[in-house]
Amino acid sequence: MALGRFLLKRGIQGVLVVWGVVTAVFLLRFITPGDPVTFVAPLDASAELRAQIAAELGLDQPLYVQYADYIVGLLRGDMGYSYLRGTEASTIVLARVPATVELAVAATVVAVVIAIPLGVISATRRREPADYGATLFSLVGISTPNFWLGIMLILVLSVNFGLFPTSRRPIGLFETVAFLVTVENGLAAPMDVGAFLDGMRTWLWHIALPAVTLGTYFTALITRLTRSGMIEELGQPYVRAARAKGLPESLIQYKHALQNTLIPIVTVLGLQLGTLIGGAVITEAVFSWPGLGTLVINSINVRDWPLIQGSLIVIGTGFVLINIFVDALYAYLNPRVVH
Amino acid sequence: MTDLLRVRDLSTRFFTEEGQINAVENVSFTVEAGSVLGVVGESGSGKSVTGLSLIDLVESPGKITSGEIWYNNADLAERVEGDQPEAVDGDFVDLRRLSAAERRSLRGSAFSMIFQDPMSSFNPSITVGEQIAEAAEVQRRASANPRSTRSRTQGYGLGKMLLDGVLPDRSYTSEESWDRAVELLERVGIPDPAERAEEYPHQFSGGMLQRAMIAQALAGDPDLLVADEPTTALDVTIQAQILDLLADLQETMEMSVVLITHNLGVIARVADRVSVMYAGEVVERGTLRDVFDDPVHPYTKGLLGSVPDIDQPGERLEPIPGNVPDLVDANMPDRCYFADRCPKAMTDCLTRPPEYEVSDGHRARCVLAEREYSEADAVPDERLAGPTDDGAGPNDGSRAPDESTAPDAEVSDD
Amino acid sequence: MSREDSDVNRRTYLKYVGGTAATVGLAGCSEGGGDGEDGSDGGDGEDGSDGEDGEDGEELPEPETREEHLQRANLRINQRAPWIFLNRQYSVYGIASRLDWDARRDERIEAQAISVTEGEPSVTITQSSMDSGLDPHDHRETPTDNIVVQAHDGVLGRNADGDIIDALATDYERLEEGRVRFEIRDGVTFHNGDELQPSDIAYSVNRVVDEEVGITSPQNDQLAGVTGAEVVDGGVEVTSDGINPIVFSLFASYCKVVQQDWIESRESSAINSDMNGTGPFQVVEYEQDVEIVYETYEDYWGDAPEIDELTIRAASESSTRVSQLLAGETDLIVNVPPQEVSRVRDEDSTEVTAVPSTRVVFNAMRYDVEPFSSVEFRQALNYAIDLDSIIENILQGFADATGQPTLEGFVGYNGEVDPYPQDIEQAEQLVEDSGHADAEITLETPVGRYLRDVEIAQAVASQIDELSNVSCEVEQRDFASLAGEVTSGNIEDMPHFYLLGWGNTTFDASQTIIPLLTSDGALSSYREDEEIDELMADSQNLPGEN
Amino acid sequence: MISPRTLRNLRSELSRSLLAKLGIAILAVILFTALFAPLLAPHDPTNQNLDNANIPPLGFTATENQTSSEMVDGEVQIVEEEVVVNTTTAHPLGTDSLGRDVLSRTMFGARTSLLVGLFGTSIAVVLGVTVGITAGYYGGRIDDALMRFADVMLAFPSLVLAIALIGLWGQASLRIPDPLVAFGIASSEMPETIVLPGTVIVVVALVNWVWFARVARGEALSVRDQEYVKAARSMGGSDLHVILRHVLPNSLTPILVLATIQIAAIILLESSLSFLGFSGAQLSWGFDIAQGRQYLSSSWWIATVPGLAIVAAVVGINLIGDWLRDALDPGIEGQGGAP
Repeated sequence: MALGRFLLKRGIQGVLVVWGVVTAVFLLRFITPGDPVTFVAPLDASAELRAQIAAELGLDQPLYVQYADYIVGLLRGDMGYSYLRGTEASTIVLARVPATVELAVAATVVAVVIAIPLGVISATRRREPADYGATLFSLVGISTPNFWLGIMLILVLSVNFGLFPTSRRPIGLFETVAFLVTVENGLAAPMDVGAFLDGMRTWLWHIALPAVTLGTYFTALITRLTRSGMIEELGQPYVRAARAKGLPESLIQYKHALQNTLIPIVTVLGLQLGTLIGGAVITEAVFSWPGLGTLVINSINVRDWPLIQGSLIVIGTGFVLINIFVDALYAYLNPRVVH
Repeated sequence: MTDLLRVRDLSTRFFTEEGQINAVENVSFTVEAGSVLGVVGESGSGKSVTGLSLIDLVESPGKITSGEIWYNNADLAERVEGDQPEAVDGDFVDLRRLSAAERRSLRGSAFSMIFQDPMSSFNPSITVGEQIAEAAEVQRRASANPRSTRSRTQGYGLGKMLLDGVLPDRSYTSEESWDRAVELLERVGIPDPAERAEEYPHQFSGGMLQRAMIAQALAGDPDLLVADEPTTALDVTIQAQILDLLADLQETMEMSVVLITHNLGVIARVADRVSVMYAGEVVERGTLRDVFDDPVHPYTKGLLGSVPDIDQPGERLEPIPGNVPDLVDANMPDRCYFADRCPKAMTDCLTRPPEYEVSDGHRARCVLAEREYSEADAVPDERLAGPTDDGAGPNDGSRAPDESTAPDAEVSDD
Repeated sequence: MSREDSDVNRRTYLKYVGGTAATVGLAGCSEGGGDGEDGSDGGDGEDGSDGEDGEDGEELPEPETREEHLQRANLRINQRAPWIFLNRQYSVYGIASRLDWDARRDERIEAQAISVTEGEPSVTITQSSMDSGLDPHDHRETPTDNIVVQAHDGVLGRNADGDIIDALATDYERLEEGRVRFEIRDGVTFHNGDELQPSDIAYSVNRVVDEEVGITSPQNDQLAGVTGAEVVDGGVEVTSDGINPIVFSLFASYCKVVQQDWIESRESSAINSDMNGTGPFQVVEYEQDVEIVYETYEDYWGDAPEIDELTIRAASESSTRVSQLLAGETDLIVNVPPQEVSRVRDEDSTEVTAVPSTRVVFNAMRYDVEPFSSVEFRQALNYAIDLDSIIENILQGFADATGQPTLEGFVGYNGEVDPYPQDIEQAEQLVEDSGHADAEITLETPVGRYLRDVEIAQAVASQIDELSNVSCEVEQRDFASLAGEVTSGNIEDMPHFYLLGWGNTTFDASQTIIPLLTSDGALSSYREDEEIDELMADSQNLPGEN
Repeated sequence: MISPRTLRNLRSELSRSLLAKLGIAILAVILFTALFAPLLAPHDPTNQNLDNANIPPLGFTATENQTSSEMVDGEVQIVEEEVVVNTTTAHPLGTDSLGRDVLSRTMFGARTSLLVGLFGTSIAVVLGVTVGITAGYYGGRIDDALMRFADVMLAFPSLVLAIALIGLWGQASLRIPDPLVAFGIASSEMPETIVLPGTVIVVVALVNWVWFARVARGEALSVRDQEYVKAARSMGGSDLHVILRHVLPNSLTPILVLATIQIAAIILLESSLSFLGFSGAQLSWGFDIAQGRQYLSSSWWIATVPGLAIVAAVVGINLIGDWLRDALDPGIEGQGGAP
């Protein structure tokens, strides 16, 4: 079965990638200044106290021993304990995953819903106002700093006009859906639709501004890629043949030209989605969105290595999964690869 | 034989950076119902653009600047008479006066077109069956409610496409048009059409795909099929099969065909009437016998002269010296465009020749139709070295024979 | 706001500090007479500060009490200028007008002291970060402290002005050198309903100071000098090595009491995600890194808090915190940056309260490296700085200039010592005297660690650069690596000239001077100054007033 | 490479496209300002004047309410005077929190940011294209290995890299003496050296090369199966020759498009690294935006002016990118019914 073999091969490669990421982090620890104990012990701690804390955290052993222990631990699913918090790194990191995924997907949806029609319009109406407008919008979108947009949105839309909450994520999508599908002692609890709708509204209202902030760069990039892709596709001979068949222009644009344009865009989309998992630091900070990005930055600032390693494992796995999904989607969209 | 199509003084021009290119220049011809009109000429003679102009597929920077295309369609005439009386003459309707939307509605139903390279004429990521079914679907929806062009172009937006992406890709096409597609594939002689319909273009051979393209063109049961070099990209044996298929389809479906090619052999085999095009103009037209057996225009003779005759295998071929002009309006001389390459160029040729009638239906745009050639009136070469010679074209004016691009009358795939 | 008129109320302010005799002790400030003082000391506005000349320890009378030792140490430090003394920053809070609450000096927020004049009795507090785990003995950050304190009590406590008050101990006395005794309040219950036992208190103290008990707590330096605790006929006796004069003020600020078997029956993750203390609020809901929700604990031993429900959240971006307050999504926010103050005050439903914090910001200079080894050069740098313009323009007035490591209102603060005035000629003169003319120095600063840290560093560097014979540049450093070098323990690894901030919530000079300015201080950049070492050692062996 | 036909295309495309002219104009202004900043800037960008801090740009009034606090018997009273901060023509675009002229800083900032953008992108392009083409051209195991390595790099947050590298070789800022000031053409109070954050440039390149690798690989894959490449190889053309002659030129257009987009991302990345204290440069758009971030709600212009500068630069670069692409790739345009 081609798909089975494909997934197996990519799965193994995925494990290698994640292993590569963890090993890279350990290598970097050789040269990274700053000692985690500085943040666990008080600044004026005595040398013995520092030594004790270092021993307790296992930092007194040489790095390769720590590496070996870490990998063995990993195999047992144990990501070690956060230096600063004393709790399992895995619980801290995994608690952040839903928020990150929600924001990344929301930003992508915002981008796709806005960018693709915009790209198509500016491609089909070249050198008309729509084209100039879309081009300038996408260029400004690409070069707007995230935090600037975020803070301005909060100041204007939330504080001045009170249209949106300023920040925070009171409820996750998962909990909202759970209202519908909770199973209590074996049998499905009665669906609490009211709570679900209420939860959904709160979630949507809170994710709106962060998704737009994070999605803007994304939107601009996809608009430009869609535009240049569409221009190229509309120039292909099969489009003229389709017109010869009398097909309506919108069908030609969306079903024929756009689908072929999207094939290369899907890979870029996948990669961008990947970077959003660990990369949405600034948006998460501005909107107090408990995602992986801020966790990584805060852990790096205090050299909390188990948390850094845990986050990178999750980010790496996310990357691998998205890449596999993107390649599979690429094959589905592009028959020449599979058939 | 009633006429299906009467083209009067059709001109199509391209407004590019290099200047205005007169691709088609006051072309007139008629297509009889149920007959095959061969349009022949070297590449760059404007024959493809003529084809495209017929079904209104000339894209920017090209535009049809003048001329009328009278299409014999009784109920269309009746329908159009209401709001555009001047566009109707008896059963004939001048397509140029119709709105773009109405012209588009004729594409696929009244006229359809097939192209030279089948592989690039199909969307690589959609199955062949689906693409043919699409053509059928457009017609089905059109016939379902002829009134509104809107229904035919009923919106297919992003939402629909996303839905399409999720559902199997038959959502635009109905079950019925899918069956029609399979039936068409069978009609054009493609073995086990149901399975082949599920396959993608790159899984078809060149010949098979050309058949599929023909099937697609027949989806709307058109009155006229424009075929632009349909066989050029195929090897000889397949070419013959395709020509037979075209001939057979043409009879069974009472369909007229405009066959555009540079290959005289193909014309000889299939065409009932012939139009010879040179530099955007129809220099000679008439029945196959008129043009092939009794050619008047030196260019037609030159073309025929460069075709090996099976009966006289040893005969030396006579190539036509010089090159086709580059049709840039500023460079076009105000005389017979062929004069500088014409062995029988005379002073009379220095003015634009009208179209003389040689015999009933046989016309030629050359003075020789009226008078005999006489040495006395011959025109020395340098006088003819008009603007065409120093044009930006690759030729440097010298007419060394070996340089001439003899029309490859050979039936060979290039 | 010139310095002169505020001088008066500084005296009156002194009486607020717990029990210290408002000694104006030191006999008058001597004029000049330091060795090597040849240039005219015509600083502008002679306002009696005696800090501008060199060694002059001899004339002053020997200090007797602990307080006098500390004050003398501060005077010497001012004169020898191991730092560029910058400023003490204020804690600036934004609160909803419906709230009635007084900010505390030790940056602690005790919800018990919050009352609501209108609206529901439920309050939300937004800090700049959440806790690093709920184990009361396993952290060192203010945000975590503010979360833990709501649900726990100490043996002693402090009121808003910093005075020591009883808490779980009803009475405390000093038995003999190195041993003190606490009588324990009875009828106190933990949130899980169990009675408070004296053994719990002894266990809590030992858990902090003794790494065999429970964890290696990073707070053991907070109970500096304490060696252990034991239950003795119904009370708890705490032993220290040496007289440990400030032991009571340590127990007033630190060491929360936990229940021994609740802790011992759980492993670290469980301890870090729930709380079982004796405090006025008990935990109802805790979502790590997001928020914690409390309800009032009915059978609280003290007077019940006025609000029923308390929620603590976090937003790292200061403008987001302010926006949340203005949008009514929260009632109290910490660390309102100066430039956002007017935005909060303009809104009628919100207001700003500020209080001098226990944090001082300074530029440390390594004593053992050129050109900072020369006293004159260090003094020159102090004269180069215009402290008031930094406070006015960068901190919008929310800070006080400092001339010594100990803050006003602390035990050991020397009222006689004033901050260095800006005096360019004197500075340039001193640079010449130091023999390090045309020195090129680099000020290393963390970014975003302290309020306006980079801007203060740039201002300082630019003002030093104004001197004709010194050039100074700023280099940004990531805090982790800078702190790593500063706390490395040996002087060679420490940076030469760097910006640092230091908080000391014990209201006692020793907890700043010992770690930063004595020979064996953990992160001291100024060693081998016997006089200061001696003064500090003596002060540790004299009984404090309280 | 630049055939007469391309030049003609470039000219014709330029004459026709309004946006292309706009792009060239913008970039010309920015480059001119960057080159002659010491002559053009009204003030020394590093010159602080704390007394006139936070002056708004001309045309904007800011009633700065100078808050100051008074210690009244132990209580801190906040005294707020309405101080109308009048704009001055000396500082047309206002001053920042340390009283430095925003216009001068933005002019000088152009140098650093453009150089960071330029160097960063070119290193990323060189690295990315080499890896991408090798992977795409040779395929198989090499392709997998390189692409998985790319995944590891993508998964790595730029910050971890930044800290490690800075730990390794410090800020490594390159100090280039400014010729204008050195030769006395510009006034001597202007900063003598241009400071380039060496480490940041490397970090930025290391984070961004993967995008170029992906695009180059895609192009190499599609070109590899073309007949003319097979023909070239069959004629014994060395792989390198084939790559340089056929694969590289072909992938130039998409790389160009991506480069113009990535420059924006790179300049913004420098800004976030500055915010977290990792950029050696203290005179760049990124640094000023980072500094101005905290003042967005009061002195919004500190961050907005350099932000607009970035937008202008990116718009200019991208419009020129479009112009080049449309001109170099006429295939897109001339597909219509050519004769």
